[in-house]
Amino acid sequence: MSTTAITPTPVPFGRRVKRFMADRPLIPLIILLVILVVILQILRPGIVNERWIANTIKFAIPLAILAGCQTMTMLTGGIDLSVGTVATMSAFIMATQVVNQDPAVAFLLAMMPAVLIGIVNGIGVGVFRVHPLIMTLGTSLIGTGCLQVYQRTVIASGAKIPDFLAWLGTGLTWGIPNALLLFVPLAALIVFTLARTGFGRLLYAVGDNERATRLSGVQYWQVITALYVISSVLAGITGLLYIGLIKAPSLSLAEPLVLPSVAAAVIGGTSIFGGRGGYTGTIIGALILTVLTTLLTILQMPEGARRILFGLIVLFVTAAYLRIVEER
Amino acid sequence: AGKYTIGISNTVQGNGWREEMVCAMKAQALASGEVAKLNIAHRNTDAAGQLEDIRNLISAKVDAIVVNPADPAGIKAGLEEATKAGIVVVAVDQAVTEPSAYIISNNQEQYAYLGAKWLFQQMGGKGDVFYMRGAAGASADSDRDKGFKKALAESPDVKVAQEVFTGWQQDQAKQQMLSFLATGTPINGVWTSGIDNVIVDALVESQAPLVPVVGADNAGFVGQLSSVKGLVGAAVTNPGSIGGAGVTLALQILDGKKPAQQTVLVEPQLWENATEEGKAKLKAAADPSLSPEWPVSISIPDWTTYTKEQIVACKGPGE
Amino acid sequence: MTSNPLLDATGVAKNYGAVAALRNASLSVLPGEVHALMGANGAGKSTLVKILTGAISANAGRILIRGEARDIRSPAAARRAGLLPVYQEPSLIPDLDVLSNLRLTGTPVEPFRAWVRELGIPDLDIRDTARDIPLAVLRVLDLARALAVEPDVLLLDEMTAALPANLAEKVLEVVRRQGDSGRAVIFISHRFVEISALCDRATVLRDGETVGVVDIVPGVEEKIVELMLGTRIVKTHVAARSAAQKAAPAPARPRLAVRNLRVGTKLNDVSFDLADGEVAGVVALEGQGQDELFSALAGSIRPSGGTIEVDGSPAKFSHPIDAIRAGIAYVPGDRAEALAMQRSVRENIALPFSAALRNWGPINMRRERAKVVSAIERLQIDTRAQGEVQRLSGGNQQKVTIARWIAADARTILCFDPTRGIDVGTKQEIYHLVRELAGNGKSVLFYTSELEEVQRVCDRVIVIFGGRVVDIFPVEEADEPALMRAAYGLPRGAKADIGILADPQSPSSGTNP
Amino acid sequence: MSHFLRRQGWVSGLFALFVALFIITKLIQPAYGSGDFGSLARAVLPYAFAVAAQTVVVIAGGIDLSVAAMMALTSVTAASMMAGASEEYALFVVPFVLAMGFVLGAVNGMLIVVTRVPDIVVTLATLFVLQGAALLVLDAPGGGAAEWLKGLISGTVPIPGLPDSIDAWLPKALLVLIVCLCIIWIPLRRSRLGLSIYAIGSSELAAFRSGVPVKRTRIIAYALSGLFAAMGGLALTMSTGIGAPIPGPYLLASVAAVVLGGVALGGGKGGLLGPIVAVFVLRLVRTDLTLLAIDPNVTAIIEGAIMVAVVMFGAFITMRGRQ
Ligand SMILES: Nc1ncnc2c1ncn2[C@@H]1O[C@H](COP(=O)(O)OP(=O)(O)OP(=O)(O)O)[C@@H](O)[C@H]1O
Ligand SMILES: Nc1ncnc2c1ncn2[C@@H]1O[C@H](COP(=O)(O)OP(=O)(O)OP(=O)(O)O)[C@@H](O)[C@H]1O
Ligand SMILES: [Mg+2]
Ligand SMILES: [Mg+2]
Repeated sequence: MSTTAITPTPVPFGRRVKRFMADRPLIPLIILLVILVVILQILRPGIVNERWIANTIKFAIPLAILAGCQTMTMLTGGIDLSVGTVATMSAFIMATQVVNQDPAVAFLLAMMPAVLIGIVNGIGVGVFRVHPLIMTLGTSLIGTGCLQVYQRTVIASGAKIPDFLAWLGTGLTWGIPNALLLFVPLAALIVFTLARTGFGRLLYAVGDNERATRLSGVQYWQVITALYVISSVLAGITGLLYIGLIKAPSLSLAEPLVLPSVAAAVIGGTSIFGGRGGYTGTIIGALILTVLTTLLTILQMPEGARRILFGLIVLFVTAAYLRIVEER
Repeated sequence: AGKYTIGISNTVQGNGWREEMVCAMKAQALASGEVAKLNIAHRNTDAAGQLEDIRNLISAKVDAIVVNPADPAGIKAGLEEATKAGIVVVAVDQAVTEPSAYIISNNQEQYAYLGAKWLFQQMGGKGDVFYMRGAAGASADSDRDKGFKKALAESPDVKVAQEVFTGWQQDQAKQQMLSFLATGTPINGVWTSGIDNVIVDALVESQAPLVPVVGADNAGFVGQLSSVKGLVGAAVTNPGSIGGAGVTLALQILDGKKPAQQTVLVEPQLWENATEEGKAKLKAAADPSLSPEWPVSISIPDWTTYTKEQIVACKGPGE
Repeated sequence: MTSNPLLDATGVAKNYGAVAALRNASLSVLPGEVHALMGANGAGKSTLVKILTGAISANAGRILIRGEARDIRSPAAARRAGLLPVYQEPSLIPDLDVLSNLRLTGTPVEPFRAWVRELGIPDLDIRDTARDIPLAVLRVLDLARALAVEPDVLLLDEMTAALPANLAEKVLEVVRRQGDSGRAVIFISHRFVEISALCDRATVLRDGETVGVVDIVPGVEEKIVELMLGTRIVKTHVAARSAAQKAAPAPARPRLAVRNLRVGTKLNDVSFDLADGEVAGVVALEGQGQDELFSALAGSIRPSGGTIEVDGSPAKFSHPIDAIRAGIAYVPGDRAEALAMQRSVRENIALPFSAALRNWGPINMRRERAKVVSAIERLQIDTRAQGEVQRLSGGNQQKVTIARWIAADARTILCFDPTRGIDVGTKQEIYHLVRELAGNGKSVLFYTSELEEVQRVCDRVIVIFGGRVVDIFPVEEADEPALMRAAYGLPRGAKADIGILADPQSPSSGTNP
Repeated sequence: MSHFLRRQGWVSGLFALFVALFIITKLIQPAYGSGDFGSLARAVLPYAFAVAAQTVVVIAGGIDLSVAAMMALTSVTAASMMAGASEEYALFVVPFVLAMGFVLGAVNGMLIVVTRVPDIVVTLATLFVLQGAALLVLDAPGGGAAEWLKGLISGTVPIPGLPDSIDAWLPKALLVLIVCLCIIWIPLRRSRLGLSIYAIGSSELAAFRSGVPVKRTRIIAYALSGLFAAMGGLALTMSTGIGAPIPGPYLLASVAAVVLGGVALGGGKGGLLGPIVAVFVLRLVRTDLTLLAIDPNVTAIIEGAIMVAVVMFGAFITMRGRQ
């Protein structure tokens, strides 16, 4: 119990810094990224070179796009666990169809399941109000099953990675990954959509208070269906980019990216409960996770210890970030 | 036409090797003409889940069960129950501890030893090797580790520069390779646990020196061994068609022809591209029409009788 | 009085980042006293209650209970110290039934039942899930739950705001008796009638500071208003609507014609017209079907019978968007139902613009800004905390819900108790606004739980009882006793004793030293 | 009231579905008998515990992604402790492992409470940590289990006074499941603690204002989840006789069964019975698919479709009910 003078005392420096960062939530994230890179450089002097940066960006991009799907769905209070399956499907279909088909036709075929799964997800969540976690989990199971059936019909056809995708996925131009040609406009589009379009507004509003949006004339199912279709299409595009990067189609190609994509969005400051967040943070979140993976690979320690460290760092980063941003 | 019902239990789905194994089982069942129906439980699960599948197969009253065990010891109880119920049990790919079961298996320890020994020879018995294992905690991975360590002990001047678990995932392996290359640490060879073609891709893309690479006989890698200029490497066979052999063994036992021993080991072969002789083997084995994740050794002489068309069609009896 | 204060708080301050909710609040409550806590919207009343009961922690201040310094860190601790609040928002667990809610808080069941009956709800099933219980009843249950444990200090935050007159009246009776037994009540309300009928003293807050403590004596209202508002507003009561402002004679075709409307079992047969330039009041006791009426007109629920005509052509609403397209906007009574709390004032006001598919594309930020700013200015919304609507005070939040439809230029606005829990100053602004809208040719349907508002805002009053229209008055005849009678379903002209609200001029019970 | 009826209705509907499936099973395989039912019970065991673990936290308004990893860690711990040890030693191992699950679960809860990071993220992080720890305990499947422990879930219980033909339908595994769940769940459900768990799931603010110690309750909910997960881990060791450090498919299965069982993701609603019946349904579906010798690639499609269809059906009913 204390009685404090009400006169405004000068704000201490530490608080000022905190408040400064709270208003610009990207800054602490960038600082963290830099710290991780510095640690890496100390552990393996010389590793941070042009080639390493290019590699890191190449692997961070597919993760960042999938994390974009999560960011948008999380804004509405949802989650899209089917992105891994969708990306895998479009990649696999592209690689197998391009053997006998015109690339454009193969592309259309590859995007078809993405659109379909998006629509089914959207209708399930938007019309039938199935929980997004369950809905997208279910469609991803169904998608995986379909892919396995499909796979058997094309064993004999073999697979081929179209040159264009390989160029996009792995190529460098003046040391800069070509994948940025796809990613930069895409990211700009997502950021713009979220901040400056009616649709973006609705995503935030729906996630914040669905009843309020309804009373304002918003038709929930339209927003949600559009959202999940967009998310699926993005995932499909990611699959194509990813197959260009990995160059080996398999039935579980993009599956390992699903949980990290959720983690990237959360580390980037998007609330899993909806209504709060943005895409720029997510991009940095994806970079942080990619650098972290490298860091842990470089460390010579048993696999078990590495996983423990990964979990602890993800937790610590998210907690520290929340502390900084929620200081108000 | 056939008279038997055969149950199949497998616990890894969506991986080229296992898909080939299941297709080989189907093709062999069809080719033998003795099987009326296959009852396949094929999904991603653990030993407890495999116990469930095996017990379901017992409920389905199959005549024999061919199983790729999730764990040698973990499904003992289920296999014992199956034998008690008069069902012939054949384990493929890995051994099981249940004594009543028959085993026809690729020799995983030998698989690793053979490849590692050749690799260390190529490296001149010294230098640093990048050791890319499979999934931490998987029993095939720990068997292979034994073989690798044995070869390592025989070449005391070879050092492991870095040991990683790829989780048998292509993207992870590629990222690990690229990260490692970016550190600039010199290496003299790469041993991979069957995640091979992406490693060659990574070496080529990053314009790093092409060091010798040992992988498995996956179609993609076998193709690379002939086509990538300057690549020295070897593919160690690890045929998924062992599944077909398992069906054959089960049928023999059902027909009353028991093998002399409970365990039949299929020894791996090594195809390298350092010698003309090896190149010829590779050329003969290469099959660009197969999915790159499929092992090219789609049949095992003496054990399988199906044609390539049959295994590629992947159809069992009655389909 | 000689006794020491039961509760004594001094120098309480609370900051939310840059916003100071409380600067220097003090409050001293004597045993046996009903003490009013008054202040304009956003003055910090709720914040003070939350601090006193441990729901949030103060940045500074000293709290004495019976002369002893106590550090109250949680509602549970407050309960042990004998302080029991009824917050502005209901705090029963929505998914538990009433009985479980009682067990959870360790409330004895029998006294609770007795209080519930006493408070005018004879037929409560304590196996009902809280979520299924109407808001007004929930508030009463909250109160009964607090009463059942016989607290030393009862803190009631706008207890009566969401209550219909009949329940409010019971609450007032019960609260007044609490003072008699030596306990104290802190009573927050924006209704002077209640304050003068009930309270002994009042502490007035302005901008987070205690600006005065006054005894409640007849005529003290003027002084309280002056304290509450400072120099913010001229100290006059709302002038009655001038004859000049009255609506022009109704045109031949009504804007909205409702015929034999039915919704489920709640709304049985409602017919009325609403003309352009008219404000029609709706008066009803709690749960007489007014919620259903508004929801049906707003397109939120589908009517089970009857017709709605808009501008002479029949309309069927299956989603609020249909009503909005027909120019009918709905301002719900519960602000939490209308606002995206984490979004900015601007986004909340502009929300309806983005709803239609064709407006999903890029937003013209300049045009939007102009619209939003003009709406904000028109309603004088305090935008210091505009980054997130949840940081605004209740009154300002309410203004945002209306501003949205002013910006969207809706032709007909359905206002459901828009002044619930709003201070006098803001109330007047809203009255003026509504009249102004009518003057511009808009039509307004205006449900209110405060009968005196009818005189100030409406041209006509529709009284609903048991899901039917019992009467439609011109405003001249709609004095409070007449409305009250009609609301109870009594025929026009009948005499009945309907409690203290019928006669707000009766002397207040508290005589002060 | 209507809500209460709706929930019980959902559980009875599920139960009817189970009975219908059982009859279908009998039709497919007329020889399906008590022994096969015992197999079903044993297959259900680890899933049931996983689902119980998930149910507690979901009711408390959270989610636990670390359930499967917790099972793996407790399983390898038990298996490595019992490897080569005496039969009596297992008497010590079982309570030790259960306590370990409880404590680790509590740590999960504390991390959520202290860091204020959303539960889904915290448990995602602990998923990796627990997996890592499991790998440090055993880097490959192995270990052992006491014989009496394995015997605990095989065979049936002879109940005096009951004819053998009925005894045969009471597999030990089922009894173990019922006993373990009831010992914890029934007293919990009736206690103030249980109410508090529902309360914080339903509305954290309202619970806090009702005097519920929100943080403590949340920690206890996660601790109970850890305890159930440890039971699941022990069940794995009991049925396989080993411990495996790579988690099985229990995480997604638990979330699916929780939702199928009528527990709302979001908290405050539902009970334990529904999810357990849902697990039985899901396992029996798999049995039927095997008995029918359905193409294994199609089974994934069928399982996914069932999940989506049942949940959509539930959503459809609630929508109808609302109108
Ligand atoms: N959680 C919060 N974050 C930021 N500001 C807040 C928060 N809660 C309240 N405030 C601010 O504190 C001030 C006082 O709010 P409070 O709710 O106490 O007002 P009040 O007197 O109860 O008003 P009303 O009569 O409208 O209920 C307001 O300016 C409000 O914007
Ligand atoms: N986001 C917004 N915020 C505020 N006002 C807006 C917004 N968008 C449009 N308006 C205004 O609302 C009114 C109606 O908007 P609306 O977009 O329907 O315009 P419109 O004239 O019908 O244009 P169009 O037919 O080209 O879509 C216009 O006066 C416009 O200036
Ligand atoms: Mg208030
Ligand atoms: Mg307020």
